Amino acid sequence: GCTRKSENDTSGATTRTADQVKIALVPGGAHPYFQPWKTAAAQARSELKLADVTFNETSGWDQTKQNDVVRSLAAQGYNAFGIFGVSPENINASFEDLKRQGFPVASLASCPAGDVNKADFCLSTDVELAAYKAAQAAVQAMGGQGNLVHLTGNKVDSNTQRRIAGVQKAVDETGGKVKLLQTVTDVDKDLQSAQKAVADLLAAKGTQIQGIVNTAYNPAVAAAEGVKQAKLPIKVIAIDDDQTILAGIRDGSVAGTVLQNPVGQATVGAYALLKLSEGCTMSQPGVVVDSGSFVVTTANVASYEADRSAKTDELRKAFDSQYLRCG
Amino acid sequence: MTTRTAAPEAPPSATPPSGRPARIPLWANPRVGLVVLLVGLVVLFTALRPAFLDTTLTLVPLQSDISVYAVVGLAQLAVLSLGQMNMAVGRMAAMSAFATGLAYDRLGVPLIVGLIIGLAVGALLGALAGLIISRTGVNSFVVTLALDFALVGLITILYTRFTDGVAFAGQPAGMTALRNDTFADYCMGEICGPRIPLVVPLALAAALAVGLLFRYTRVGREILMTGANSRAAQLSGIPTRDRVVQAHALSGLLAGLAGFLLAANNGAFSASIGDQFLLPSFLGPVLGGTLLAGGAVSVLGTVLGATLTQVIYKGLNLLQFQLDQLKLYIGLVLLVALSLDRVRHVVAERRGARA
Amino acid sequence: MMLTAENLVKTFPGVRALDGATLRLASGSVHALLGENGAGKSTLVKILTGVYRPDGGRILLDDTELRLSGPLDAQRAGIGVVHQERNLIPAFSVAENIVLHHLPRRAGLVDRARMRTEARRCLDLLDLDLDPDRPVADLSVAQAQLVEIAKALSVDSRVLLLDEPTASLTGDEADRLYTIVRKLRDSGHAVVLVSHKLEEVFAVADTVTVLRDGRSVAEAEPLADHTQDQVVDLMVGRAYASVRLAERHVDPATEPALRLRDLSTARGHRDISLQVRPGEILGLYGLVGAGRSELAKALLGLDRITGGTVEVRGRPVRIRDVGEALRRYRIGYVPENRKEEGLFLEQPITRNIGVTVWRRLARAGLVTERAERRLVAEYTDRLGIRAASPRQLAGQLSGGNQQKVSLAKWLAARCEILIVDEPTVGIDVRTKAAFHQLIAELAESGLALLLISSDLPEIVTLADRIAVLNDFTLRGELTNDHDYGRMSQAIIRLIHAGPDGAGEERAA
Amino acid sequence: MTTTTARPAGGGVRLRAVSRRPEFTLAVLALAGFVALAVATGGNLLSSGTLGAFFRFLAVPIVIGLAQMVVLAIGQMNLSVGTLTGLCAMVAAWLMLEAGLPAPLAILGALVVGLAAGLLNGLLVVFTRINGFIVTLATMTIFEGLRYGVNGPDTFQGYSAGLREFGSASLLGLPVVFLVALAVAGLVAVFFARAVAGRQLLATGGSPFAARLSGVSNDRSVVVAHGLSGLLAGVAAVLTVAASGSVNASIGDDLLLPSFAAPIIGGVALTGGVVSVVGTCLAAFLIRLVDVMQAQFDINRRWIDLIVGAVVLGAVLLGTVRQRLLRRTS
Ligand SMILES: Nc1ncnc2c1ncn2[C@@H]1O[C@H](COP(=O)(O)OP(=O)(O)OP(=O)(O)O)[C@@H](O)[C@H]1O
Ligand SMILES: Nc1ncnc2c1ncn2[C@@H]1O[C@H](COP(=O)(O)OP(=O)(O)OP(=O)(O)O)[C@@H](O)[C@H]1O
Ligand SMILES: [Mg+2]
Ligand SMILES: [Mg+2]
Repeated sequence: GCTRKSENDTSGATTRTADQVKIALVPGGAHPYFQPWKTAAAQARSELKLADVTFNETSGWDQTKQNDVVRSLAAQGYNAFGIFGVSPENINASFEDLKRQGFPVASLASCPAGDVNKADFCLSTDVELAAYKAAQAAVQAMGGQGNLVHLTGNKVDSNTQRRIAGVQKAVDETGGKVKLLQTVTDVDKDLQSAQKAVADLLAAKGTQIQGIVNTAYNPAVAAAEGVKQAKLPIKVIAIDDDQTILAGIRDGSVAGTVLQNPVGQATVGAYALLKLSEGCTMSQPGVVVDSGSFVVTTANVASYEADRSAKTDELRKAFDSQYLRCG
Repeated sequence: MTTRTAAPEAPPSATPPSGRPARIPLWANPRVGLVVLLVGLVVLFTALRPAFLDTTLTLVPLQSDISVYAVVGLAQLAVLSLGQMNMAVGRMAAMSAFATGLAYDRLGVPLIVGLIIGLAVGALLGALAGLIISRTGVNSFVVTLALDFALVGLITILYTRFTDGVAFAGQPAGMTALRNDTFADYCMGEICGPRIPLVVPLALAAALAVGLLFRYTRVGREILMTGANSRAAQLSGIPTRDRVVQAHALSGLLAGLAGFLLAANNGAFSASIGDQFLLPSFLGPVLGGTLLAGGAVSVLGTVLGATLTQVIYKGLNLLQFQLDQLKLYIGLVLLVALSLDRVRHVVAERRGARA
Repeated sequence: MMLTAENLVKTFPGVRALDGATLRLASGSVHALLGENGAGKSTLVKILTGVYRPDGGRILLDDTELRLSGPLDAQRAGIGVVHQERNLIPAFSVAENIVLHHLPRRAGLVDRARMRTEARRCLDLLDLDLDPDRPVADLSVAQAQLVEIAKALSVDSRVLLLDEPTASLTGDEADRLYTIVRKLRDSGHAVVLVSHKLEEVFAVADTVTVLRDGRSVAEAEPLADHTQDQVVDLMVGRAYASVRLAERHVDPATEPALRLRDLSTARGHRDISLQVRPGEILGLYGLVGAGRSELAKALLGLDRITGGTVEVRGRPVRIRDVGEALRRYRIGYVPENRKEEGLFLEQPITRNIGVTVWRRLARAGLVTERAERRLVAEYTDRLGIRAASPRQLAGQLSGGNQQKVSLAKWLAARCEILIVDEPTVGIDVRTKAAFHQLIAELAESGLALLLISSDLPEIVTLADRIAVLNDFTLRGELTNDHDYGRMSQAIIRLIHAGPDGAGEERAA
Repeated sequence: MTTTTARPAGGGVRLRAVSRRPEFTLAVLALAGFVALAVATGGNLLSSGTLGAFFRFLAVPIVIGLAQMVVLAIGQMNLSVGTLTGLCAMVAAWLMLEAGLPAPLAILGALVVGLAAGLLNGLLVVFTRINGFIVTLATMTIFEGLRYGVNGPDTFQGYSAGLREFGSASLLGLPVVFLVALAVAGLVAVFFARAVAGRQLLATGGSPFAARLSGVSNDRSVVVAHGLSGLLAGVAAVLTVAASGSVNASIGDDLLLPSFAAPIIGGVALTGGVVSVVGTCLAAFLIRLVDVMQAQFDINRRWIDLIVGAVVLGAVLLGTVRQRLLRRTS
């Protein structure tokens, strides 16, 4: 009869030395958020004396394409992967593929949906916490009362759901003083839709709104610009530290922003991937690690980078002492 | 009675009035041109990146991808036969995948039953488009574009309602095998199969069935005749409206199959299935020599066209181009491939004229 | 002025359309260009008007060589043309269509006033009372044809080429056109007339060139030197002999195969009663636009029937579509417009004929090419369809052979009742005769035939009885005694008599 | 209902002729929709802020609809309008920020890029004889690559203050960008109604064979149509840059479907030969109404997609049914 070959071909983790390790950092597509990965990658390569670290953003926000990109990289000899999964729902399958071939895999900047992470570890912003902090910052900027609007991305994305929950939590904590007037989803696809949505929103309810909290990039840019143009006294909390947003904070049109830690994700991720290649194992496979989030306002716009480097160092230590088991 | 008429016509001469060559020369066959181009590209990519011939990491996934996009191309081909378009192929695939996922999630049906349910949903959606087109006479482009819009909304609404996010968490038994295994994993005693992914036969079967349909069955031939000249078809006793509905239903069904194959390849029934189907759905058939005018299709050409696009994509990926260059080169290579066919055509016509 | 085309050669993929054709035109004469279908007449016309570039030969205008790189060059050289194909933009107005090739402009914009004046002038030449602002899409076929002619006249031309200009005109309209042609000749124009209607040709033309297989077999000979028969001999390349169509006898008591009782349709037909028996040909005559094709289409379920009944072999029926007409009632329809309605031009002959019989050919649901080719061979033999191979595309066939293919699919489907609509429009004399014989044979073999035709000689030749339709009403029915003079007069009288007068003309 | 075909002179007849045009249905729908929304929002729609936002974001949809329409006029399609708009916008911003050119030159640059890209599309169609749909599918990918190549994923911001002022300025309560779009629409209308080149384009679309026999160069029409389409995409890009204040490589991604929706709802036939500038503008207006409704009533965007799909289909069906009824009664 016909039999299935037994599942014995899971290559046991081959150990490699640093000069054999080629790390690929694969974001979900082109996005400003990932740009720091490029320099972080180059830096990790020289600091850790790795064979190569590459950055490939050609996935185009399509899981099929990303799988293809990852496989092509593997065929090219890359043997450790840090991946931002395009679709958190089926990225675990891709992680398993890579694991089966004996490659260490990190889920960077986003964790798979559900409670299971099939990558070795996930190093990502705790998006719910970040959104919570952002909303808190907004509440504070609004003087603790008024109407808040939340602008965010793809509604049917588990991360968006987490962000909505985070904002809701912060609003609930005000005990009704701040009302979440509206949550506008699906405005992150392209800048112009975001601009249009913000203009329409401000036109419809501008005078009732005291604060806008953004948890996606395009709406953040659009809201900062839109509020400035409409000359409304609305406090905008943006996301990330794109030049346009930092400029906004400096000129006061943006009340604050919530930073994530892309550099930390890339450098610490690369470090851990190297350790795994050298033979370390995860003490808790699939562990989810928060890479940190930081509220930046005019007060600390000059100094936030220090906090972030501190967090990165702390993360690396935590991996050494806590998450990795070497030896 | 007498009437002034000319002599009865001479018996039909065996020799044609014009010496038209009965067969097109082999080199002028568009499929042959495609194969040559394909081989050339494979040689080029292999020379630049030997990893192109890596079985596990390149060739096996390449076969899976070709399977998906060949079926996507066939889904478009089914309506190109009519001279119409299906702008909603991707969304029909997504709806079909949703149905399969839902059937498993709620009823726990086995894989094959889920597949059948999915295909039925795809076919129904296609039939709906066909019905609107044939009853109202509104252009297929408009109808399917509008349907696409409506379905984008509907799909996400449905996924939000029936799942936690954009995908069904569970997977029917067999999905993982379909995704990961090749026939090499199945052995009869010592003899194992070739390194061909399990999804390939599904796509091959679809291609064969579509080829058979258009070549040998009455319905398929009548669809083509409707595409060639709908008025003449109607006046020849073909129920043209039914044929339009059937061709669109077939398109929906094949879109559903493509969605299923993609879900198997990607590992989940999710809302994003089919997002990227539209462009490849046209490239496969058009590169394969199927015109947008209707009345003629090439199934083999479509499979070759899909293969060509996937090989291009894979090769460029291996060359590790950055996003801007990647897009640029894909567009350029496609333009060249399309123009080559045109050059071949012109040369063939010149030669034919001189013959 | 002399326009000369010498030794023109033109090859299409697989077809040598012109193979050393020569045409000499002198001003002040009407020149007939004759030939069988596919002889190359239209190709010659298109080369002279810059639509095609010749592969060989040259064109001289008064001894200087003329190089035409496009239709505009020909217009500048003073050559106006009415092509065989319709050539108007439906959405544009009459005026704009007429002057499209030289839109009067002012600062890059169309000067509408001048456009209208110019169009008016051309329409007046034809005594045509048409609103220049009407969209062409609203015109009848005949009106559109007249606009085409006005358009040709709008070119300030010394040469006018008319490729079958009267194919869709009534006798009156054709007469009016020929009056203008004569006027143009008298004012020094050279006019080329391509037509299959030899009576008309002989009535207006002075000289004749005959093309056969792309070669001129007679060059600019005075037409007066020839009889019609001689010209036909030249066209065909063989001695001409007349044939007799066998006499047919149909028992009047036979049950009609098809019978209409007081039929009214949504298109406007009122109370039409007709019947055809097996073995009989009923001619349905009328002027263009009389509603005959519409009647046939209503019968086939393509238009709504609002009153009366259709009976097939004695039983009242309701036909929904052509498929049902064919399969349940064995009725077939050969449409008048073969290129648009009868054929699949881009498909091989096999499929064009096989389309009606796949259901029968299918074994286990599959139709093999072999079975199809066998069946098609049977009918290509029987009808004498000349083709390079059964795989040849229908669009590559000559007009006559195309028409035969269009007919063959219904014979293959074993029809018992056949409606044939204008079967010989644009078909040369020889093929036409062959066609007539074929139709007569079909009747003899027991088919019931309804022959729709605007060609009086044709209908008098073939029909057993002739029904006359005008303005969507039946004006009467005559028994055909095959005497052309008497029948034609009777028919014309029926058409011009009001509906009231119809009763007394109705023959038993 | 009377169905006389006689034409007594007088305003009544002209009124009826107008009411029979397909645009009339749209005008009535647009007006009704606007009034209904104004009432439903308790007049908020008519406040100057809302009205300003409404018309400012109507400018680009109108121009982009026209960019598609000119190609539909010859029976082809231009799938690259959206990405081309994005490319032109990025080029304009790049010229100001990186090349340091003044705004007028940057605007000119964007228009030139649009025109050149459009001409390229047209020439490719003419020389390869490949269907325009397929050619623009390929060039769309190329423009996408170029658009990304200008500045990667990052956003351009803070370019010419004058241009941004122009983008947010109003004249008589209407945004200047909208007035520019209307002026462009007027020019396109005149082009098709009166210009010789425009008429020739429509002749090609209506019947390429007949047009050729009348001395119209179909190849030239194809190049002109695609070139004009590219130029209009350039105009849309300039309006985007002016009105939005910041642009990045995602600009244009939301334009492809609306570019078809506006002319198609507006009554432009896909087979070519028929255009309707008024219809296209009205259709863009209708779609914008749906947008604003979404913002005013906080409707889930997914429902909006569903609604827009249904509206497109409904409007087209209504148009067909109406035309059929009119034909029957006349
Ligand atoms: N565009 C074309 N492509 C291929 N073959 C063509 C083309 N035009 C004409 N032919 C072929 O050239 C030959 C001459 O055609 P042409 O139209 O000149 O004949 P004709 O004398 O005008 O016939 P008819 O009396 O039927 O109008 C025919 O065999 C025809 O099939
Ligand atoms: N598709 C159509 N739409 C609207 N009117 C039509 C259409 N086809 C024909 N007509 C009109 O219907 C009337 C009758 O048409 P038709 O020309 O078929 O009559 P006929 O007696 O068959 O004449 P013939 O066959 O000689 O042309 C004409 O006035 C014609 O203009
Ligand atoms: Mg001819
Ligand atoms: Mg008729």
